[in-house]
Amino acid sequence: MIDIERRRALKAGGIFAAFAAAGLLPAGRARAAWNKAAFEGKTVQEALASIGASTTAASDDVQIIASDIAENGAVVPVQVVSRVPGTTQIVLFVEKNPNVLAGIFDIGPDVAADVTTRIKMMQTSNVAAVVKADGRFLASVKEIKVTLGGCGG
Amino acid sequence: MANPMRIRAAAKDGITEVRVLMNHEMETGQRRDASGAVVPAWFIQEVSARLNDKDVMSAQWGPSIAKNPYFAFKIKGGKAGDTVSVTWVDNRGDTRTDNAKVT
Amino acid sequence: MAARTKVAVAAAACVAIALGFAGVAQEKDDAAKGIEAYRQALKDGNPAELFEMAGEELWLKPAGPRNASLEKCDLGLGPGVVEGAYARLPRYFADTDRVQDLESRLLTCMETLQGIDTRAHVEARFGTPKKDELVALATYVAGMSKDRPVDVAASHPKERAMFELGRRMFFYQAGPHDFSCATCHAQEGRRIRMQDLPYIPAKEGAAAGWTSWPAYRVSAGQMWSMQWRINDCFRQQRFPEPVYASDMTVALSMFMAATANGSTMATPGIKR
Amino acid sequence: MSSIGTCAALAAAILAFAADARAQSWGPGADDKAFAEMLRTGFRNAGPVSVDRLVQDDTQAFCSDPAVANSAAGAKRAEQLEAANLAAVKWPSDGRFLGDWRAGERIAQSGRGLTWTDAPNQANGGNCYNCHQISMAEISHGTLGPSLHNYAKLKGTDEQALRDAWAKIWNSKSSNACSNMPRAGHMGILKEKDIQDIMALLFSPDSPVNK
Repeated sequence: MIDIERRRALKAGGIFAAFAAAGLLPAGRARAAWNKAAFEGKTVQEALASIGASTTAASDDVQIIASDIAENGAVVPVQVVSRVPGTTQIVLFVEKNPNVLAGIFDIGPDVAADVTTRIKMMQTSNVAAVVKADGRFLASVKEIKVTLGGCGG
Repeated sequence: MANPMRIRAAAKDGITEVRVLMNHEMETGQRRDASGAVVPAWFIQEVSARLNDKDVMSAQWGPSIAKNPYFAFKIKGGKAGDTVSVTWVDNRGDTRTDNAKVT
Repeated sequence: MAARTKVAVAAAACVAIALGFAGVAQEKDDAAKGIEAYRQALKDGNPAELFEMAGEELWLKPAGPRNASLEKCDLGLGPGVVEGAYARLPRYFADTDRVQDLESRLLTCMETLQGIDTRAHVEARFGTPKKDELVALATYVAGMSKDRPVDVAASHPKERAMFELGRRMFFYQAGPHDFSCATCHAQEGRRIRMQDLPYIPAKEGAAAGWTSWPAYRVSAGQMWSMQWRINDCFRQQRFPEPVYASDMTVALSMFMAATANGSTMATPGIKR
Repeated sequence: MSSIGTCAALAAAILAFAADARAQSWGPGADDKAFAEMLRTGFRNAGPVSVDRLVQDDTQAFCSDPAVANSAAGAKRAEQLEAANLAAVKWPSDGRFLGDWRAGERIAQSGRGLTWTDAPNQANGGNCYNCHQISMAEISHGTLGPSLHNYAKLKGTDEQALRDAWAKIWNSKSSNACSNMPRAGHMGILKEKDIQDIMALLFSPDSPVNK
């Protein structure tokens, strides 16, 4: 079920080398390396600047689907759906986390602009989704409350 | 070595819905252990997915993604019998690839 | 350019915050509804599945001095029968002349089939490798009873005695806080903080507890077996620590399982 | 500590309790001897917590069998236990019932202390929000106990109201033998000052409880 050979190759040569060698990455579409500056951003604007977002505008076409309250901040389910035509990227922020950027999802032509994951939240905070489409950045914000747990807390 | 992922992929009406559970600590680097020492950051940084070896999805993650990450997305196209494969790479350079047949 | 970004995001944030402060009277209902939505969102994609996979691997892997797997382990339905076995535990086993829950029985199989001295497994703290093995195995076995009816009638005299001991234990108060299991689990429709407390002396509540463990605890990102659940209840009760797989723990499980008899297994679960 | 000595003491304590109680509601196989043996093999010392904690006092023993506690004979026994618990209440040594409500709120929020994973020097919490609604600002509250919101408005702030609340917090069994509430002062969970602070949380006009 798991391709042992491929995994060895990955471990030995690094993922990009391996895929390039195996012809798995389309030429000219080798992905950017992990955006260290953006992930180390302490504020939303710092992180946005690091992904090249100069301005953002609020949009109803960007939707954050999440419960208003999280029973536990360690695991908070969040779905982001973009109805903005030409969406190429979905970026998820948690305003009050020590590092605000949670994830960057590249939306190629073969996937829907609809991703679901689970994030950690240190405390009650705004969660922001920023969508890149045709060079524009559109945003939506939702507050999610984090409650204290039972017994010892 | 990293433990396997659980991948489910189901095709319906021309869309393949993929749901992935990954085995990973996703340690933030902010936490302290019982002795007060900082537990070093250890988290998945890059995730990519392929449908029959065609690259369809990639993502970059920070330590704010929850432990034992869950990731769901929708591929345009795909049919029963196709193969979805998912790869992650963490900040230590460890990596894991698993495959699943589309149902 | 950063300044303009800030304004836009801040403006959007203000809208969200303003909405968040809607009427205090609404707050309580909204909180309960919000938590319910949260729980629903978690159900799709339970990381417990990762532990089921790990448990199956352990079940099949030769280990111990005899280099044997657990595939011939008799969980009550005959050697090697895993499917449906958890829904019929705890039960009396003639070979050990004991009533055993799943985890106690797993220890027996590790001893008899693999030749492992399980004292270290019993002693080990939860969250350490030896206990992790047992929890993964329990998760795998319990998952193989998902959607099956609980079939624990406690009809054998030793099973009946275990049930009675468990019921008596459930009401046993001690420690600096005067807590018993009943302190939290013998009133209907109550909660601790935001967590609903099952009313264990009746079928519905016993089922809510019994049929949903082992469960993935999102708070710690840990998989907990029923033994771990019971262990941590006693910790919070300010009791001394339960001995793993002891008759006391089996008795409480028998009390819950038999009270939940006929309800449907929902293992493995996912909890806050 | 000798574990054999502890176990013997434990078994003796349990059997003594059994001799005191009648009309037990436990079926065959759960007699006192079997139950004592189950307790002996069922628990171990961990961290700062020893198996000595399994030894019950009169109140705990009485309340551990609901069939007895709820019987007609039980009602009389409950009154005796309430009187004994009330007599054991220690009143504030400086005569002050009310401390600092902000400190009280912190104690009410905390559920820490006295478990086998707590450090022995861990300050004990009051566990109050686990069971009670108190300040409306805290939405994560339990419902095992009644809401304490508007406590002073509902109960008044006269001497009797203060004494009643003090007695309830110090020793909840002083007015209800089998109350689910811990005996915070009596069992040494909270100190006198902690209880003064919690009292202020309930009674102070500045406290969010009364807003």
